[in-house]
Amino acid sequence: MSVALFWLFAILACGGAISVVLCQNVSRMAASLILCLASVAVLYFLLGADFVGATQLMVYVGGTVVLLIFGIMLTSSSPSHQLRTSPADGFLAAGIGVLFLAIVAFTIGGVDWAANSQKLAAAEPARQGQQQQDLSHGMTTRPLALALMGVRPDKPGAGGYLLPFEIVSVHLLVVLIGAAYLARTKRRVVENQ
Amino acid sequence: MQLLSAESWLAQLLNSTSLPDLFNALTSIQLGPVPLAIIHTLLIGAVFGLPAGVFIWAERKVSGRIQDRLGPTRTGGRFGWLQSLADGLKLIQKEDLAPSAADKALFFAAPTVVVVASFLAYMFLPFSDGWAAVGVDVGLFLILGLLALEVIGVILAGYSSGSKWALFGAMRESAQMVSYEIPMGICALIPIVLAGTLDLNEVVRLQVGSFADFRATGIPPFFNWFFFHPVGWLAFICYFVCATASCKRAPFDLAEAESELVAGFLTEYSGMRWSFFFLAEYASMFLVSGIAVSLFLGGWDDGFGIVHGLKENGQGLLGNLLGALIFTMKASKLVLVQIWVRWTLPRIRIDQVMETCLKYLIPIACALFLAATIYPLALAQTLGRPQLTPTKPLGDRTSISQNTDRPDSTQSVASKGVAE
Amino acid sequence: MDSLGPELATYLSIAWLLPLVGFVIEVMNGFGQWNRLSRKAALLAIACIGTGFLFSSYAFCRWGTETNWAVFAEHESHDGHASVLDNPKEVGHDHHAENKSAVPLAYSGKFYTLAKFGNLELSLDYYIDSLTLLMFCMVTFIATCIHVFAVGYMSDELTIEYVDHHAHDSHGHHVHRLGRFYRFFSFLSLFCFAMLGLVIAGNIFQVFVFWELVGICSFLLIGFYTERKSANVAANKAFIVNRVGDFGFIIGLMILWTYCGTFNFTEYKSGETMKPGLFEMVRTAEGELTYTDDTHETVALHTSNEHGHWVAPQGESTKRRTIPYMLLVVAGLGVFGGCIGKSAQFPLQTWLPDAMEGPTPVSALVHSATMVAAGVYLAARFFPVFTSEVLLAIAYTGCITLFVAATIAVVATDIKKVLAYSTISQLGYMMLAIGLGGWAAGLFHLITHAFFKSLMFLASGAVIYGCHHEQEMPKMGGLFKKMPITALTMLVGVIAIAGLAIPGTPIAFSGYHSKDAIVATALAYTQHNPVHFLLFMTPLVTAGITAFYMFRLWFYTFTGTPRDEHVYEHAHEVPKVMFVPLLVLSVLAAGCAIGGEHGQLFKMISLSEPVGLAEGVPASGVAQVTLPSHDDIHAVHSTAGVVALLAASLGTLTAFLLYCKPVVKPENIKNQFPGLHNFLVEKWYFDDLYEALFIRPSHAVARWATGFDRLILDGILHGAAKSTVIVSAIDRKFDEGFVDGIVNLVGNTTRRFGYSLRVFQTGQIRQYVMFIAVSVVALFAVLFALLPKA
Amino acid sequence: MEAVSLNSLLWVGAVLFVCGVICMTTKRNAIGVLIGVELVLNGANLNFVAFSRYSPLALDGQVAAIFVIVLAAAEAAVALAIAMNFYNCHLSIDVDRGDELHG
Repeated sequence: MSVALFWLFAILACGGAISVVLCQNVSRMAASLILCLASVAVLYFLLGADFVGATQLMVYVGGTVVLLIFGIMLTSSSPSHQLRTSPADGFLAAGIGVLFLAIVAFTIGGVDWAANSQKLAAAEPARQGQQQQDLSHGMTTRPLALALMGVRPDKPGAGGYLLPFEIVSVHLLVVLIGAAYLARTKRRVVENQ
Repeated sequence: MQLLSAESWLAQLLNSTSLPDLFNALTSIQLGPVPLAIIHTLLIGAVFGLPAGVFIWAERKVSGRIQDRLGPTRTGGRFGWLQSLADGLKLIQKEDLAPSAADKALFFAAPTVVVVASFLAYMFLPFSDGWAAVGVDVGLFLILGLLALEVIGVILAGYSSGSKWALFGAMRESAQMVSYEIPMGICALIPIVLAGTLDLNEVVRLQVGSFADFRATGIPPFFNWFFFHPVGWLAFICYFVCATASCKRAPFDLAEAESELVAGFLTEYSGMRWSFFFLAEYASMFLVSGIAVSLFLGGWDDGFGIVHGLKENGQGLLGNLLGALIFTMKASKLVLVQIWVRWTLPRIRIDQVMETCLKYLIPIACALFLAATIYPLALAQTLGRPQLTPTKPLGDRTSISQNTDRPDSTQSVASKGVAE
Repeated sequence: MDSLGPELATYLSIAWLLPLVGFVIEVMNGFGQWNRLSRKAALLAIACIGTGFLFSSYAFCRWGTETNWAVFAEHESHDGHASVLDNPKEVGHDHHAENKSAVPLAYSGKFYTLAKFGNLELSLDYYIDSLTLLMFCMVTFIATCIHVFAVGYMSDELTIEYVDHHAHDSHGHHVHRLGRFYRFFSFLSLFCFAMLGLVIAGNIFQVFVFWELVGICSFLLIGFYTERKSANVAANKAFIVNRVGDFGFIIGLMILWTYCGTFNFTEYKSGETMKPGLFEMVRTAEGELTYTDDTHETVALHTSNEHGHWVAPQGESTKRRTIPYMLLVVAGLGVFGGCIGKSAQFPLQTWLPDAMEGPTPVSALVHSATMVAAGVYLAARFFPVFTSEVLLAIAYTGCITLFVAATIAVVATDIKKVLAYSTISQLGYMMLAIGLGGWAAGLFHLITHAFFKSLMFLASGAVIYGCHHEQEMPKMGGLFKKMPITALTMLVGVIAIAGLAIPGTPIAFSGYHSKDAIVATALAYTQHNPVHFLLFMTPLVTAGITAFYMFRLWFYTFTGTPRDEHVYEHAHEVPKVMFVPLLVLSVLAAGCAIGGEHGQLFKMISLSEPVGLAEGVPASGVAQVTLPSHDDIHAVHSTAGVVALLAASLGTLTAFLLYCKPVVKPENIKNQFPGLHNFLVEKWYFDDLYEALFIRPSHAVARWATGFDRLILDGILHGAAKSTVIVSAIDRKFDEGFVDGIVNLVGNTTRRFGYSLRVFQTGQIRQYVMFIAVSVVALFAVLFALLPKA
Repeated sequence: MEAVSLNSLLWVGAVLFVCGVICMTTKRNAIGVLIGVELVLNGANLNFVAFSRYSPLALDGQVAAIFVIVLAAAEAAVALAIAMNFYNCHLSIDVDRGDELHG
């Protein structure tokens, strides 16, 4: 069943992404993005990364996309206003995208991931089976929290993420102030045309 | 997320009844995941649809009583208790209209988004011990995230209507909802901090007091509820205010004031789609009340250890049913409070709405969060124990209520982490 | 008593430096703060020089009261005449003289050390004896009078716009310029400072420095009217002619420096030891030369100190310091060459008449107290170093000068030119006296001459001023009525210079006494050296000529009928500020020499007389002349006086007959001897001679040098310049073509590259993303293509 | 979930990533470009989580994903502020008109 679910949401995610590309209307793009992101969140759940999925829902879908939609509403002259891209650009982009995809596909197909994983696993100390099971069952909240606090019960000897965590907090504060400053009300420039 | 947990939930449900034969028969069928999911959905759908009908009727009756009138009296008998059903039938029969300027796809999708988000949140609500459709580690977090999805539905509704009224209403509404999510989330985090887990079922279990303790110390078991925590009751009040606003309920419903502002983002909606929004709204009311109950008011705990005692004494099914009843009662009470508040207080202006949130509730919530964090530490420094009462501290009590699919290792990791 | 020297030096140095202070202040302020209409500059200058006179007088009095006159009185009574101060131990400029009780007659010391060269040193010294003091008083006094007179004379410079009627610009208009009142007085102050510094100098080098400074000042003042070409030429002439004399001066200095190693006149203290000055080195305490051998070719220098006497060091000949006799002669002649230039002696006398181009107060100062007196003063001061040959040369030079100048003066018509030639003539008398051994007589004449000559110059200045800058005597006449004070004071001067006196009585003006002393010296000299009889005859005849031309001047100017009505009409007496100095000076001109050789002035001078002159000097050296002793001179004194008076009277009478009561018309005589007259008018053709002898050859040489410069040196330079230009042009081609080409190539390439890259800077964010994507694709493609498969 | 291969997830991530890139290159709307960026980030994030599941990377991948999400939110906020400014200056959200600094 999980396989079916995976394919369902994988197709939804890809479809959302492709829809984003194909849509000419920004608000539809946003809606497609929501679909895509939500599907990705489900994929996270399926992968056992409950916390990341919840974060994806909370921060991305509930925060960032809302922000984007706000931006759309504040900047679009009319709901139907569309900025058409020239077909040449579109074809070029499509060509590049296909090439890109081909390269990535080539890479994905060219690497023996399982062997690599085994090599890496062999290089690392054996983990407790219970914890591995926890992680695969989505019980990631506590380990993640501990990792962010600098404790790694799942990987003895590995470093935590306390410093990045703090840096990101400060970064967020800076962004808060900076965004408020940038977006503050200013006198509008009279349009030249 | 574990899809298998649904099966285990069912297994547990069946295992904990006192009718072993029935269980054996049922478990031997070995339902596939798809039928199980369908069963779950239908069950939750019933749970999801019921409150809307009941509370819409209750609202009418309450408003009638508050306004010194009778409210619905005829439909379905004496109390007009089938009024909601009749309304629903009427709305379903209505033509599915969309304005010509509307973005049709989005216009039709918006109510669905709202309803789906609200419905999904029910999945993680523990009606009784273990009685959650999906028991996950990150329960509360996920619920809040899903509630946040509602905002998107609102915005899409307003935007896709192709109407200025709808757009303005949606903007106001979404701004309000997004803003109030912040203090609400912070307040909801306070019991989480006290409990040390995001799993709502776990949080409720931590609030269960034992009768033995009551006899030993004389402290009533319901004193374990986080509401009785020195910070908890303040956080509860703050949370409840924010939850009310987040559900677009009066007195924070200026954005969709139907009598004055043509119903805000709902302007262009009618019929079944319009009713979806209200379905979602009343479901949300019950949902946030349920969260409040779980976080602060002991959830399915009766307050005297009865449910817990029944379960421990082998009366699992009975205990769970009793717990679900108690939980529903508590949540309904809170919904009634919301209804009561709605018909009592006047609306406040949109700027006042925003001001209340940004200038008062957020700082208060932050201060409470800090207090809740520092309080046990300060107590530990002064009294030598992290709580006022001489009962067992939280960390010890969690080990009492073991769950079969919650291995000890999790707890040991937690205590290990705390020790470090 | 030992402190008297420094005390006097202090007073005199104050008198010396005050004009310098005035000069500095005037120069500093003259260009900025002082109004050109203000007399402040004059007042300051007068205050400086007047205070200087007061200090000089006080120093003189101090010296007078501190001097033990009794010693001299003894000598006087013992020897029977006042002028004899022949005790060598007292006048030997020697602090270590045997008779310690005697007052030293000369004080020397050091102001300041300028430089040291090993054992040798240059310093600012002072040398003070009676002559110095007298000169100080005389110079400051006369300068004060001239300053006061100049306030009136130069008053027309007190204006913003001065119109110079004698100067024309290129359009033929009169030159208009700013008034230069303050500048005149600042120069006067500097002039006085230089002269006083020369007088007080204690070493010959210092003398030379101030000597040159005097020359500079005379240059500035003679050329005061710089707009006039004649003034410029005269200033240049004075300066250049002086250079000729100074050349000899420098040669003399070099010889003395080389052999003696010092410039000091007398002994001086160097560190802790005393060292001999020039005078001690050359002559013994008795005033004699010491020869190292019988041939008298080498003179020993006294550098060793024994018992307070400087003697020639004994012992090894290598250690003995000597100077060849001939070099000593050359050194003396060289220094005297300087004196010739400065005092306008033959053959360098030509600059002095031309120097009349300066304002008359300048002429008065130059002719009486300062510049020309400097030459005589130096000759007198340096007397001990002069050998007999030098003295003979001096005598003959003076003799020729006095005669030549007097004859020219006879025919001169410009009132100032007459006075100028008379000055040259009188200077010739002084030089003659010094050359004849009449040291005191010469300086006596210097002092008296200073007074009456300054008087006459100021008087002539008054005449010129009264006649509105008319200097030609033929245009004057009968001015007595218009300016009686001027005429009378002038008459005093004329009588004084003519040497008239009432025979048999002591009533005589100063000029009589001094000239009498010179003629007497000359007579005595001729008696000892009959070969040189001309040295007596010439001054005697010239005395008559002097009386003639001076009275000619006076009669021509002040008596008779006015020859130019215009001049006469506008003539007027000078203002008070001008005639008061005249009166003061006339009193002194008349009476400064009262008593003649027995008077105080002569006695004072005699106190400074070099050792050994009093007894006369026996014949020595190549010249083999004998200098007469004081006794010899005294013996012929009355004879000489009578003869001289006779000659003067004759001259006066001739003048009277020719110009006052014209028995014979001067024009007739002039026409009788046109050749002679022309010869005299052309000043013996000296200027033409010099023109032919020096100036034209100089010009020719200069032209050759110019030609050489133009053709050869300039050719080389131009060739170098042209070749440089050619090389530069080639280099430029190389630079522009090759170096610039490379630079431009680099620059253009960079720019073209930049332009081509510009295309990618589209500002289109989407294209940037596209670039990145394409780049990544390309990169991966390359990686996949190149990387070996694992 | 083990039935699903790692490659499938990587494929999904690749599609998202490429779609994001195409979105960035073709959308003239600044918000559209931002959406493209979000897509790219999600594609990458999906890979992180996938590797955390299928390789010994474990929690590290999830932590990275969380950081990416948080920073993406921050980036979106700032980018949106810039877009608003851009709109204020040009009265348009067309990024092609923001080429004042073109070469």
